[in-house]
Parts: sequence; C-alpha cells; structure tokens
Amino acid sequence: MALAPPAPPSTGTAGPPPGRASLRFLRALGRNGKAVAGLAILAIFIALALLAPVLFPEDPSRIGSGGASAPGAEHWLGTTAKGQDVLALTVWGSRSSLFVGVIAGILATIVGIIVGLACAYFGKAVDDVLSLLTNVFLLLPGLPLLVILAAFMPPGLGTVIIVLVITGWAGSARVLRSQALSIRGKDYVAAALVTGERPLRIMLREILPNMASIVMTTLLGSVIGAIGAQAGLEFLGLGDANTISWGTNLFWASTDGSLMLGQWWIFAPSGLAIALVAFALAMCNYAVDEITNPRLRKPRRAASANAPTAVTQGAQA
Amino acid sequence: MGFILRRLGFYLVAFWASITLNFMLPRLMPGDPVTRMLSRSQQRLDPQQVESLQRLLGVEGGPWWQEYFAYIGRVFTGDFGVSISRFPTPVSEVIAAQLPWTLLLGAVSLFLAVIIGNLLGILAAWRRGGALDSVVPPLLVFIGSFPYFWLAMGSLYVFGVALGISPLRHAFSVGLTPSWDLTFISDVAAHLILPALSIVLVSIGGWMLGMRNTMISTNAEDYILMAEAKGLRPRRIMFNYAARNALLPSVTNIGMSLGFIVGGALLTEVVFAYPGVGYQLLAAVQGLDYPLMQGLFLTITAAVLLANFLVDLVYVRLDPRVRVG
Amino acid sequence: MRPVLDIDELTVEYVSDERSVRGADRVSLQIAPGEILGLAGESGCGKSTIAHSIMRLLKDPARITHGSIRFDGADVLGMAPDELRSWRWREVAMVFQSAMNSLNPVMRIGDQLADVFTTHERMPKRAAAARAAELLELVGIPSSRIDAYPHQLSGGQRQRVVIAMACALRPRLLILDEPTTALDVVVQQEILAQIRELQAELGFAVLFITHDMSLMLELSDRIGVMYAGRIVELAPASALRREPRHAYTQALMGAFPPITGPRVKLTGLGEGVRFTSIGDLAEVAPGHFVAPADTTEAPFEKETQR
Amino acid sequence: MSTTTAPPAAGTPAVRIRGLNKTFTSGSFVSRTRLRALRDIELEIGAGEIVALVGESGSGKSTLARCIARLEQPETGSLEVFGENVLATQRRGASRGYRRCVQMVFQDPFGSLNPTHRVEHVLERSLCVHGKAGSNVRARLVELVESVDLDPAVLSAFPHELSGGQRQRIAIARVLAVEPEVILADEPTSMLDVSVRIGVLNLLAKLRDEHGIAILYVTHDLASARYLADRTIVMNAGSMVEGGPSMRLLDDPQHPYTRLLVGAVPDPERTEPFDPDARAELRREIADWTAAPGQRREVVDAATAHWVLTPHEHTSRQENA
Amino acid sequence: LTGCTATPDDGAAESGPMLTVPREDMGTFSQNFNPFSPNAAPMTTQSVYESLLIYNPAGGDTVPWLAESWEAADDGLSQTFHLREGVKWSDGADFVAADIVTTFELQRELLGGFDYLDTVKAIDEKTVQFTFNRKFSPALFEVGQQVIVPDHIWSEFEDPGNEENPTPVGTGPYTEVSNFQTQSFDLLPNPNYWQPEKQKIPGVRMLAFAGNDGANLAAVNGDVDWAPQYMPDIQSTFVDKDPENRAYWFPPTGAEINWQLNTTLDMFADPDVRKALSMAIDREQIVKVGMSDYTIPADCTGLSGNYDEWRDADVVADCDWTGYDADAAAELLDDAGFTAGADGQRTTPDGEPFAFDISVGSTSSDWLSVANIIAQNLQDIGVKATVDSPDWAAVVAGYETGEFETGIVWSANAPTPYQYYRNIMSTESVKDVGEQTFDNYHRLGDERADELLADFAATSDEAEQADIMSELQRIYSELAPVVPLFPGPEWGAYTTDNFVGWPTEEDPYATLATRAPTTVLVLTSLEPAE
Ligand SMILES: Nc1ncnc2c1ncn2[C@@H]1O[C@H](COP(=O)(O)OP(=O)(O)OP(=O)(O)O)[C@@H](O)[C@H]1O
Ligand SMILES: Nc1ncnc2c1ncn2[C@@H]1O[C@H](COP(=O)(O)OP(=O)(O)OP(=O)(O)O)[C@@H](O)[C@H]1O
Ligand SMILES: [Mg+2]
Ligand SMILES: [Mg+2]
Ligand code: NI
Repeated sequence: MALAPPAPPSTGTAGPPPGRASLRFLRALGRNGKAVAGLAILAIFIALALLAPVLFPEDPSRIGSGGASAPGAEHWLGTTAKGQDVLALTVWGSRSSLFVGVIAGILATIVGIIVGLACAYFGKAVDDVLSLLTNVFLLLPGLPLLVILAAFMPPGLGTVIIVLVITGWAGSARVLRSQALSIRGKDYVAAALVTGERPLRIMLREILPNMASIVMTTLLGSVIGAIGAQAGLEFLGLGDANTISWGTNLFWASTDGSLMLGQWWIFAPSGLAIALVAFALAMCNYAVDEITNPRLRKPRRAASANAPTAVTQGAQA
Repeated sequence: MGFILRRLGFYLVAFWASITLNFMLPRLMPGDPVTRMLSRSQQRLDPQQVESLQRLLGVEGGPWWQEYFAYIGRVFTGDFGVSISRFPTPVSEVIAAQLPWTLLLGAVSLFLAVIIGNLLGILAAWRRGGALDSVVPPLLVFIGSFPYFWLAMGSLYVFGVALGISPLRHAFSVGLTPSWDLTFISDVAAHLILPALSIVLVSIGGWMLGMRNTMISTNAEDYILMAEAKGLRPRRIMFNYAARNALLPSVTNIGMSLGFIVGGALLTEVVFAYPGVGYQLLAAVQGLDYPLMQGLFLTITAAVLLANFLVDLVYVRLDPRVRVG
Repeated sequence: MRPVLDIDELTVEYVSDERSVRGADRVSLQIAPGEILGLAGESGCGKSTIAHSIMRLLKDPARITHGSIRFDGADVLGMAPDELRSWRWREVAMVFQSAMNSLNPVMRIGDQLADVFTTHERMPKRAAAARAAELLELVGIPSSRIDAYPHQLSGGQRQRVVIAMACALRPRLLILDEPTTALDVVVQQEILAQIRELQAELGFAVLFITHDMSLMLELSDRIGVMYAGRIVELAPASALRREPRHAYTQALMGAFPPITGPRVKLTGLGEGVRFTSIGDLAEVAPGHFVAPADTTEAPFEKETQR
Repeated sequence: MSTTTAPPAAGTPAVRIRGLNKTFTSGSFVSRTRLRALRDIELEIGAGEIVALVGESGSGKSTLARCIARLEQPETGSLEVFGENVLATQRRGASRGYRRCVQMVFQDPFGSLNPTHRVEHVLERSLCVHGKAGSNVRARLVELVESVDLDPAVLSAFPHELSGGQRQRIAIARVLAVEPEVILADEPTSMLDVSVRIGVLNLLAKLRDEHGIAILYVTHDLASARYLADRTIVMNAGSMVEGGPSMRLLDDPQHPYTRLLVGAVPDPERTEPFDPDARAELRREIADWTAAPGQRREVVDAATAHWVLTPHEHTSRQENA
Repeated sequence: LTGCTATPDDGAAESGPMLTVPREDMGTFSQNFNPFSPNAAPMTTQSVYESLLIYNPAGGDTVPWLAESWEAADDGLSQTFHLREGVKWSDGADFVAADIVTTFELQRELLGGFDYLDTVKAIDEKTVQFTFNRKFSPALFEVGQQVIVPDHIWSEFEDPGNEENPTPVGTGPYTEVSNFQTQSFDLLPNPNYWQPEKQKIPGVRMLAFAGNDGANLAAVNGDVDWAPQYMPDIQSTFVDKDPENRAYWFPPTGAEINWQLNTTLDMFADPDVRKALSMAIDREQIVKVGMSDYTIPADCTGLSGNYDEWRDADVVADCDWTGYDADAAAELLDDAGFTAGADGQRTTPDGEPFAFDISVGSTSSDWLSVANIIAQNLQDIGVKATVDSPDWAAVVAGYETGEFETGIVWSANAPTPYQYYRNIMSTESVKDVGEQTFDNYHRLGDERADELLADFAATSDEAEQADIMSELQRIYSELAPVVPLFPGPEWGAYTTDNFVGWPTEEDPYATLATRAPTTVLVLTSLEPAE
C-alpha cells in the first residue's frame, strides 16, 4: 500500500498559479507557530508510516507466544497479549489510518467541491435538489448510518473509505457550496461569462481557485473526521480486523481486556496517535484560518476587545 | 412565518428521504436474521426448524414496492413492527424504553458543551491574547482530538476502576426503581457524569473555537464600534451586542451537531453500558434486526429533525431578520 | 474662542510585522465651537483614522505614536478607560461610515437608543424609552417605529436613527464619517438637511468627512484636504473653491463635473500620479494653509504598490 | 452572429429593446415574493452613442444592463442587436458571436478581476476565447494596455497589486480585447477614488469617439451622466420615466422624479435652502405619476428627442426617434 | 459521587443479597419470558421453566427432574415418562401430563423440529408417552430437556408465538419477576416450588451488559457473583484480586470448534492434504494464545469434552494428524503433489498456487486470532491462507451454499455425539454446492458412517452404542472430514463472597454456564455464605 503524503497546499487542486500569492501563503504558513507544530507532527507520522517496513520489517501482527509484557528495553512500548510489539503495531497502524483518512478526506472533499460548484454555478433546480440532499445527509445521524452501511458491505479498506465518503461529503459540500455561491455572485464570474468562457472553465479556473483556503480547511476537517470515524468503526468491530490500523489496535486492546489488566501501554499509543494526528491537522486548519483571516491571529499583546487605542509612551509632545 | 413554513417543508422532505433510505438500507444487507441469530449463539438447527423460525419472525416478504408502501403506511401510524432480536417485543416498546436515556445523555452533554464552550469562546475572544485565549483552545482541541470511545474508556477505568469514585455502568443503580425522588435523581446524575463528561470534553473545543472566531469577526463589526463609541459598559457590549450576534451561527450548528452527538452517544453507551438507542442500534445491526434498526434509525432521525426544527424556532426568536423573510 | 477640539501633530501608526503604515501623519487641526469642519480626500488617506483616534476607538495594530488630542482642554489621550467611557458620546458623538452596519441587527432600535440614556444618565428603562421615542420624532421617524429592528428600516431611516442617537446627549462635537456614501442623492440631501437643522438647533461643532467635494463645499465652513495621512490644504470653503492651491486639491476639484453650466473637459488626477514628501502646512493667505509638495509622476511600478 | 462581422447597416441602432419585462421571484414555493424589476422597457442605443441610465438605487438599471449582457433572462420583450432579435435566435444563452459584439464593464473593479489570475492571463483569455490572439499575443496585449493609458508593466501584475483606477482600466482593456460594438458600463466609476473617476469617464468618451462603440452608461451620478452621455434616460421603479439629450434633460427636467433627482445633486452654487414641503409635494407627484403610467410625450418637439412618461391623462403617443 | 456503585441493596435486604448474574450480550432486557422466543429474557429456560430431565455434560450423568423415571419401549418406538409427584406451577396449579402435551404441540408448531416424534399422549395425570415414527435413541435427551410450559396458561394465549409472557408461571425455583428495568431485573423465589429446601438464595438478579468488557469489569469489581463470560487472563484479572473467594472453571465441554475445508474443492478432496494441513497447525499455540489457554487441543476423534465417555482411547492413541509436526505436514503435502516452488510457496498438482481464504465472523475476536495463527502456521510450510472476516451472516451464508474455501465453524453439541457425527460425516446431510444446507457445510459424506449412525439411532443399548461410536471415531480419524481445533470451553467463574456451593472440577454436578439446562442445578445448590 503506497501512502501518499498529503499534497502540499500549493499543488492541491485549488492552488492559485504558482505565483507570489501561493508563495506568500507558504511563507505565512512557515511563520505560523500552529502550522509549524502541526506540520511537524504530521511529518513525523508520515515519515513513520513510510518507514514502517524499514523500521519493523517483520509482520507486526505475527502472533507470538508470550503474553503481554510492559514497556522495556526490548519492546519500547511493550507487547500485546498476543506477543506483538505495540510500537510496531502503532507505526504500521499509521499507514492504514493515514491512508484511509487522507483518501476518504480527499474523496469527500472532491464530492463536496463538485456538489458545491454545481449548486453555485447552475443554481435554481440543481441547487435546490443538491442542497436538499446535502442537508438531508447532514441531518442524518452520521455514526448510526456509518454503522449500518459498514455492516452490509464486505470488509476492507475500500468499504471503509466508501462509507466514510458517503457520510462525510455533506459537511464539506455545505461549506463549499456557500463559499462557491458567494464567489459565483462576484463580478469576475459574470465577467468571465460575458467574455464567453465555457461553464466548466468558469467553475474550475475562475471559481475554484478562489476557494483554495476553504477547500484546504474542509479537506483537513474531512481527514480528521475520517480518521476518527474509521477508528470508531473499527473499534466497534465493523472494520476489517485483519488490517493493522489504530482503530483495530484499539479493538484488539479492548477485546483482550488490556485496560482491565492494567496494560495501558497497549491501549494508549494508538489513541494518542489518533489524537496527535487529529490535533496536528486541526492546528494546520487554524493556521490556514489565521492566515486567511488576519483578525484571528494572536495579537502582539493581550487586550480586551474594546480597549481604547493604545498611546505610545511619551507620545504626547 | 414564511421561514418556519419553508423549514417545515424541508424537514418533511428530509424525513421522507430518510425513511426511504432507511427502507432500502437493511434490504441491501446480506444474510438473514435467523442464521445471524444462530451464528451468535453458536447453535445448529435443522432446516425445518430454521424455516419455522423464519416464519415465526415474519422475515419473508413480498415485492419491494408493496413492502415500501406498507412500510410508509406503518411509519405514519407509528407501527414499526416487532423486533426480531428482541422478539416478540414490539419495536416501539424497545425504543420507548431506550430513548429517554439517550435523550437525557445527549441533551445534557449538548447543553453543557454548548453553554461552557460558547462562554469560553466569548471570554477568549473578548480578551484576545490573554491566558484563556492562548492556552485553553489548543488544550481543548487536543482533548477533542481523542476518539470518543477512547476518552470514555480511559475515564471509566481511571475514575471508575482505579479510583472507584464513579459508577461503572448503567443509568442508575441496580435495585432502584425509577421515581422522581431525590435519591433516584441524584443516582441518575451520578451515573450521568462520566458519560456526559466524555462527550462534553470531546466536543467543547469545537464550540469554543467556533464561538471565538465568530466573536472575533463580530467584534470588528461597526455596531460594536458604535456601541463602544456610545460609551456602553464592556459587559453590555460583550453580551448584548457581540455575543448575541455571534451566537447565531452557534445556534444553527446546534442542530447540525445533534446527529453527531447521537453518534458519539452510541460509542459512549457501549463503553458505559448506558442504556440508549445508540447501543440498541448497534445490537440491531449486528442481529440483522431490520424492524428495530429501521425503527431506531427513524426515531433518531425524527428526533434530530425535530430538534433542528426547534432550533429553527429558537433561531427565529433570536434573529429578527429571518422573521419576516 | 477656545477650540472644542485641538489636534496637534497627531500621528497614528498601524504596526505590523513587516512594516508600519502611518494612517495619520503629524496632523494638526482645530475645530471651533459650532463650526463645521470638512475633511476631504480619497479612500485610504486617513480620514477615518483621525475620526477614530479622536474617540480612541482604533483597534489593535493601531498606535498613537505622537501628538496630542485635547477636547475642550481635556487631554483625551490621557483618559483612563472609565473616564473615557463616560466622556464618549456625552461630549463627542459619531456617525459611522455606514449606518447599515452600525446598528445591532438583533436589537430593537428603541433599545439601542435607550442604551445611551440608561448608561450615561442612569435613566430607568421606561423613561429612556420615552426619550428614545422623542428622539425618533426629532429626526422625522414616527415614534411608533421604536420597536422596529434595523433591517425593517430603509437605509435612510437607519442613518437617521444613528443621527438621532448621536444627538441624544447633545454632544459638543459630532463626527460624521461619510454619513451618506451608501445612500442615494435624494436621501443624502435630506439627511444632510436634517443634520444642518439639528446643528442650528443644538449648536454642536461638526467634523464632516467625505470624499465628495461638491457635498463638502455645500456644507462645510472650513475644509481640510488630506493626502496619504497628511493634510495638504486647510482653508475656508469659499477660499478653497475659488482658489485651490495644492495640486491635489485642484485635481479633486476637477474631478466633479458640475450639474449646471457648459460642459467642459475635466482631467482629474492622472493615473499613477503620486505626491511624495509632503511638507508642513504654511499659511498662504489668512486662514488658508497649504503644504508644499513634490509631484512625482509614478506610473505603474510594482514595488511601489501597496 | 452575422451582424457583428458585417459592418452595421447605416441607421440600424446598435441595440433596440422593445417591451422588455423582468420579474424576480424570491423565496421558495411556500412564500414567494415577486418583484418587477423592469417594466415595458423601450430603449435604443445608436452606434457610437453613449446613453446614460440614471435613477436611484434599486430602480432596475443594473438589471437592464445585465439583461442586455444576457446575464439575466427577461420574461418578455425583444432585444435586437444590429437588427437581430437575439432573445429569439439564441434562446439558450448568448452565442460567442454575441459576446464578441456586446461586452460589459462592472461596477466593482476589485470584484471583476479574478484575484488568482495575472492581468495578462485575463486579457489573453479574452483574446483567445474569441480567436483574436493571432500570432503575436504579446504585442496585442501591450497595445491593449496602452490603449487604456497604462504601462505594459502591469501585465505581469496580480489585480491586488493595482489601484482601483488601474483595475478598472484593465477591465475596460479586457472588454476592448474583444473589439465589441456595444459596451455596457455598470457604474464603472462609483467604486473608484474620486480623483481618478474622471479619467475613466474620459476613456469611455475616447472609445466612443475613436472606435465608434455604443455605450450604455449606468450611473446614479447625474453630473457624470451629463458630462459623458449624449443622451440620458431616467429610471424609476423599473420604468423609464424620462429621456433625452443629457444637457437638455438635466437643465429642464419634466418628470417629478427627474426633478427630484436633479434637485438633490449637491451643488455649491445652490442658494435656496432645502425645503421639506417642496420635497413632500414632489414625492406626492411622483406617486401620482407612477400610479397610472401613461405614454411617452415629447417635451418640445420630436427634434429635441426629449420625452417624458406622463400620467394616464395624456393621450398623445409619440416615440422618441 | 456517593452511593453510586451498584451495591446489591434493595427490598430483599432482609434475606441477604441476591445472586447477581451478568448477561454480557444483551445491552438491555425486554420483559419477555416466552420460552419459545429465541430472545427470551435470560433465565427463562433455566430458572422459570424446567425440563423432564437434565443431562450434565460435565459429569456425564443424567438427573431426573420433572420426570421421576422413564423407560423406552422394547421396539424403541416409544418412550414413557413418569412425572414427579407434588410438582406445582408457581400459581399453585398442579403439574400434569397435559402440560407436556401442550408444550410439544406449541414447540412443534412454533419452532419445528422433533420430526421423528409421532404423538405425545397423556396416559394419565402423571404419565406421558411419546411415540416415534422411527427408532431414534437420541430422542430421550431431546425430548427430556425440552422445558415445559403450563397448559392451563398457554392454551389460553391467542398467539403464543408472539406472547411476551411478562409474568411467567413456571415450575422453576425462581419465577417471580420483580423490579424489571431494561438494565436489570430480579427473579424471586417460586412460592410453590417443589423442592423448597433447595431455594436457599433470596433470588436471582440479572444485569444487562453491552459486551464482555462491561460484564468483566463488573466481575472484577466484585459486583456480580457469577461470571459466565469470556474473561481475558482470568487468573490475574479476576482470581488474583481475591484468591480466597474467587475461582473459575472452564471445562472443555462446549461444542467442538473446527476448521472446515470445503471438500468439494479439488485442493481439499484428498484426506492426506487435510491431515497435512491439520498437522501444520500448532494447536498448542492456538489454545494458548488464541484461546488464552482456556481449553485443550483437539484429538483425532474430533469429540469435545462433552463426550468424554464416548471417546475411544485407542483411536486417540493410534493417530497423529492432530499433533503439531510441520515437517511431516510438508512431507505429506509433497507426496500429495503440493510441492513448493523456488519461493517456498506451494502449488496444487494443477500448478495453481496453494492459497485460500479462512472465513471467520468479524465479531468473534478470539476465533480471529485463531485464524490468524493458522494462517501464520501455514505460511511456514508454504501455504498461503488469508483471513477473511466479514460479518457472521455473510460467512454463514457462504457456508450454507458451499461457496467458501475454508472457515472456522462451531458444531452441534448434544448429549450424544450422534448429531455431531451425523452433521460431519453422513451422506444424507451432503448437499450440492449452491443448495442450502444447515449442517455439513464442508460437504463430505461416507456411507459407512451412514450405516453406523442408523444403527446408533436404532439401539438404546449403551454398550452397543459405545461400540458404534468407536467405529465412527475410527472413520473420522481416517477421513479427517474437518480439522478439529479445540473443544469450546464452557466459561464460568464465581465468587464465594455471598454464595457457596458452586460446581467445581472436583464436584462437577453441573457446569458454570448460565444458559445451559444444568443452570438450574446450580441455582438449587447454592446457599448463602456464612
Ligand atoms: N487595521 C489596519 N491595519 C493596517 N492598516 C490600516 C488599518 N486600518 C487602516 N489602515 C490603513 O490606514 C490608512 C488610512 O485608513 P482610513 O480608514 O483612515 O482611510 P479613510 O480615509 O477613512 O478611507 P475611506 O475613504 O476608504 O474610508 C489606509 O492606508 C489603510 O490602509
Ligand atoms: N437576483 C435578484 N434576485 C431578486 N431580486 C433582484 C435580483 N437582482 C436585483 N433584484 C432586485 O431588482 C431591483 C432592481 O435591481 P438593480 O440591481 O437593477 O437596481 P440598480 O438600479 O442597479 O440599483 P443600484 O443603483 O443600487 O445598483 C432591486 O429591487 C433588486 O433588489
Ligand atoms: Mg473611512
Ligand atoms: Mg446596480
Ligand atoms: Ni451576430
């Protein structure tokens, strides 16, 4: 399974032409503490995922003989009840979790983009139908639907991804639609129409690039959602128990009663890994928010919202 | 009124869509409830027995469209049939026994998360860059990044097992009979703390940040500046001018997050052995109990839709702009 | 007579990581009681910056780095927050650039009007409401609309509500920051007439900000023309109209075709023309101050753009 | 469209509109509100003529311009461009030929240029879409920006690096790239800095004078209409109420609404104070006149081309030439 | 946070705590005490309704219960039960033969089965006679272990199949439903019980749990007296917390768990291949790691601990294909033509890679581990097995139609091995692929076995039956129709904090199961601790 690292923002579907704008965006990202922290954590996990076969060449799920052992020199994070190395499981787990999360997130976002653009561009009946559908999917309780869907499809990553996309696209679509709608109303879209551009070109080259940052945030959001939902499904035993992922690690930890046995080292790492990745993505998200909306940035000094204008000391002549 | 009618129309369509979806989903599932039941209890029956069991449970049916109309008819009469996995208890009875607990858990955790989260968001936005604004959001985001069930299990073992200060299971102590007296209510409250807390902890960060961000945008609005220029007291500006407006997106989000809360409750209920529709749904899915599954899913959907409708009503009260359309 | 407002060498900077922008640069001006001072200039020249700094309403990246603001002798920049709060609106009130957005959309206008009285005069709610109704009548809105929400009023009505609010405490200085840009000429004229009427009645001084020279000439006693944070010319309205001295003022005057008389070709300001290193004002005629300026013809040059 | 490739026949107006109506419906099926944005619009724009459309906010000026640009679909009426009734011949949206013939300049120069594209890309697209790129695109681009008095250096800039006036010139250049016969300019100067407005107006005048382009100039600034336009038409509540040569119309307004507008224009020369009673009287009159819209009546004689929409009592029916 | 732990405190306080029993697979209860319902509330057929006799697989003995004695007719075509005197229903009515007649009528109408049964006749108040349409010796236990419902109540029900029977009337020791909540309910003593001296506990309290986790937690925490569910590392999680009082006993008397190979596929047609695969798997590891060392490896008879007295020691001693010997397995495969290529992967004689799926339901996590170990073991000898774990329904659907390669499956568990061997080896139970079957999923039949099974059914002579069974075991051992893995353990743990008198390995009067016919034996043996 090849694990594609998440595309850097500038080369994503929505990046503006490689010009100063995207460069500036990247530079701003580099200066933003949240983004740096988030990207660093992500980089570590992606590196681990890619390097898993090098770091732990043996099949991590291989069932050994000895029972659980606590963290020690040989097994840094201990072993499971089946004698598997927890660190290896966690590192290998990142492959499937990140893969599913990223792919499902990307697919959900793509669906969201298509729906959003179609709603915005065609308007009228198309918009009515699609936004009704979006709202219906938004209102349907997600996890129950997920549970039902996951139960009737054959197990495997494909199913998990499809199910996550089915339940996850609506959230992206809603946000993207409203954004696309506001861009659709912009004069430059009308100008492109008057110029005689074709609909597809208008959608992809005029509207979409201006949604770059919101596409980014929904993408990150969908990835977070997908990773969490995958973990939930697998924890309930509705995933594919044969893949190694953080969700299945937790499933096994719980069926083997590791918490009851006080074997926290089996239970904790995968949960922490999920949290760290989600946290890192959320941080990136806030960074993107802050870059596109400077008001959200941390002010240089703490101030209440209606403090009077600061007067520099000794300003008065 | 137009707004409300429009929303009502939308909810009706949404409800129809969900009951139709609901009708289709179980029919796509492989296997039948009887073999599922046998595989769960690891029994072997002879074919004739399997057949009679299927007949008893009423598993066979006619053409789908006949079933569909019969089904729609039954939905509107509130008759969801008889549960298979809980045979012969009617689905409505199963749901009626479970729903209040989920509602309690969902409502309490939603209420707490919304109130606390929004309050924190308001305060953080009001003092930009202060301690509350710099430390709490990342912390809450971090906590919120944990899977629901992970936090739930962790807190169950820490507070319930290791420290022994909280109940381990169920909505109230065994042996108590539900009543409105103080012992029972305090017992229920004690049992509610951990499950609700795990949901609140996970969701509160989102509320806080959402509120903070809208509040910050709101703070830049001209009417806030105007209020300041008017020399109003900060507290009044903060609550009556800024928060009142910033709250509006939150209100719409409450509706949207209901489905999420129900989902979260599902996992939480399993971990805490808390009675509720979430757990029941999982069991119904695993037991291929179509009628129960449909009934539950419908109930959940209907509840979410209804709650959204209520949220809309509240929204109309809060935002005068939508009143006349 | 002592001026109500005396601004001296006011400098406001917007501090950011890369560089600081001077929103107002050593601006000095006085407003006499009952006088209407116009402040003209194009977008971004710092008109609002000055208006906001008078009331100390500027937000975070903004700093007042130099100068002083005195209101009737009191040092505005030295006021403590509480002092400032009770001073605002009672002495100086302001009508913001767009009235559409300066009313709280979820509060009844009556309550927003009454807020002023309950806060500054500690009036009980009911009395405040009665005063609010009176104020509405004052600006020609039936007092029955007191329970209306802002969105239920037309743009002109909203602007009137704001003006009524500004006059509520009979302040001594009223700042009007482009009070009519978003409005139709017809409504604009009515609003300005209203303001003039109120001013005649209440006698407050006005700082009137706009970029519409015709409007400014019609309304103001004295006019200051701003460019890039500086005042380039300050003169009585009639003098300015007759004889604009600064090149920029001339360009501004030439940008408004007249509604009467023969059609003559106007030129306005050439594209890309910038004035740099604007000097301090010098009196060229009694009460007529002009800044010496270099005109730099700077057609498009990427790096110089903001 | 044939008419755009062949030189327009002498005497054929560039745009002729007859009985155009446009109604907006908003809200969903439960609570529907209808708004008549345009009522029985009759309008002609001759080749090489600038017609100004004035009126207060919401009177339907932009809607009319957008209908001509085929961004909105009117319900009834005919829209002839050089004699071809395009509403009938191109039902499903405008053809490229039509686009080449009729172009539009928008109000907001910040909004009408896509922030993600460089200026050269914007202009190039206009050329390419209409097959005007030719062999030397670069030279054509330089020529274009120079024709709107800009330095060719702007070509490699992004819109946000330009000032409002520069942006509006780019928007005009993009329109010129297509070599249109008709330009619809929807308040092209209202968002510009005061000092550069006049420059854009002068540019429009130049287009008319040098290229013979017909221009519909939408504005609410009567003074600029008077400055720029050959003819001015006043709109109120979706109807055209008065029209005629700009100078004549503004010097001698007939319709009470026009009088209201003209009287409200800020003018330092004005001596008489604002009179609310006179204003109220005017409003009453407007209400009377619009309540029963009658017919167009010439003000002096057919030669002056100054007409006014009189209330119902007036029966004489005359078309403006 | 006080008073919130579930301490057994309630109305029954004056007579001491109740026997608290968790039910790990029902998150909630519904008040349904209909024994014909497949989802009746727990203890319906254990504590409320009773059967004529009880077979105890742990001790191998049969306990007369509602019937005092019984005898088969010489021709083997009928069986007569003499009912116990003095038995009363909990409402005070007498227990009579008509109750049995009605019960069987209902049973056959609602749930089917008993196809060998001709008539059920009340000879008199206290005697019932069952007549059969063919000789069928296992009938005694099947008929005898059917729980009996009262005629005077059930004949009144309009729709017995859909009856929820919320306040059941039974002959059992604890029949009075009290304080019914969805999360728990109590069963209080039957006031008219026929052995009042054995009702020593104040009542039975059932707790609902959504899964093992919660139930285990309750057991570990000491909130329940009896823990009849799987518990990981029970010694350290449960027993070590209070070694004085806590104990567990997991007798291997459950159904045999087999790894079945679809014998209609060419690659599994050869018994040697099946044996080779069997030898390649390390049952010790499977039992130790996969099953937490809670059971024992299977032997070549495929019989679970339930059938210990039928087991033929000679057969066990004679064969070797259930012992772990990878080399021998490899050799056998080589001989059968499944040779290894250069990469170490074996191919079938046709040259196809020797690779297949192991199906197992996703919810059975322990079996998933077992399947994973099998796959690993096979990998060592160059056989590629992939674990496929969809939902159980999908797995079983594949089994039923014969569209599977291999899979883990449970087997029949009855008082005699008759059903077990019949399901595994009779030709009669073999169906074509595509045709649905509920037994013999692996689709292998042997005519010798058919004959033996028929003979077994026809005789009630125990010595003769034993001989027949030995012969069947021999055939089984020769054919290896399935790969037996291990007998399912009967989970059970308890604490003597509140009650004593539990069955143990030394005193196996019953197993510790709470859902078995023997459960009532435990309920009538327990007494409060001092
Ligand atoms: N928050 C801010 N951060 C940085 N620079 C700012 C900020 N607010 C204003 N400025 C800069 O200060 C200068 C003056 O702005 P100001 O709002 O006073 O202009 P103005 O004359 O009121 O313009 P307008 O006519 O558009 O209202 C502008 O160049 C602007 O870019
Ligand atoms: N897409 C639309 N949907 C519904 N109503 C619309 C739409 N576009 C315009 N209108 C309405 O049609 C009327 C005419 O609008 P239009 O934009 O043509 O006015 P205008 O004369 O251009 O005004 P302005 O001077 O403010 O630009 C207005 O009342 C407006 O609210
Ligand atoms: Mg301003
Ligand atoms: Mg317009
Ligand atoms: Ni043409």
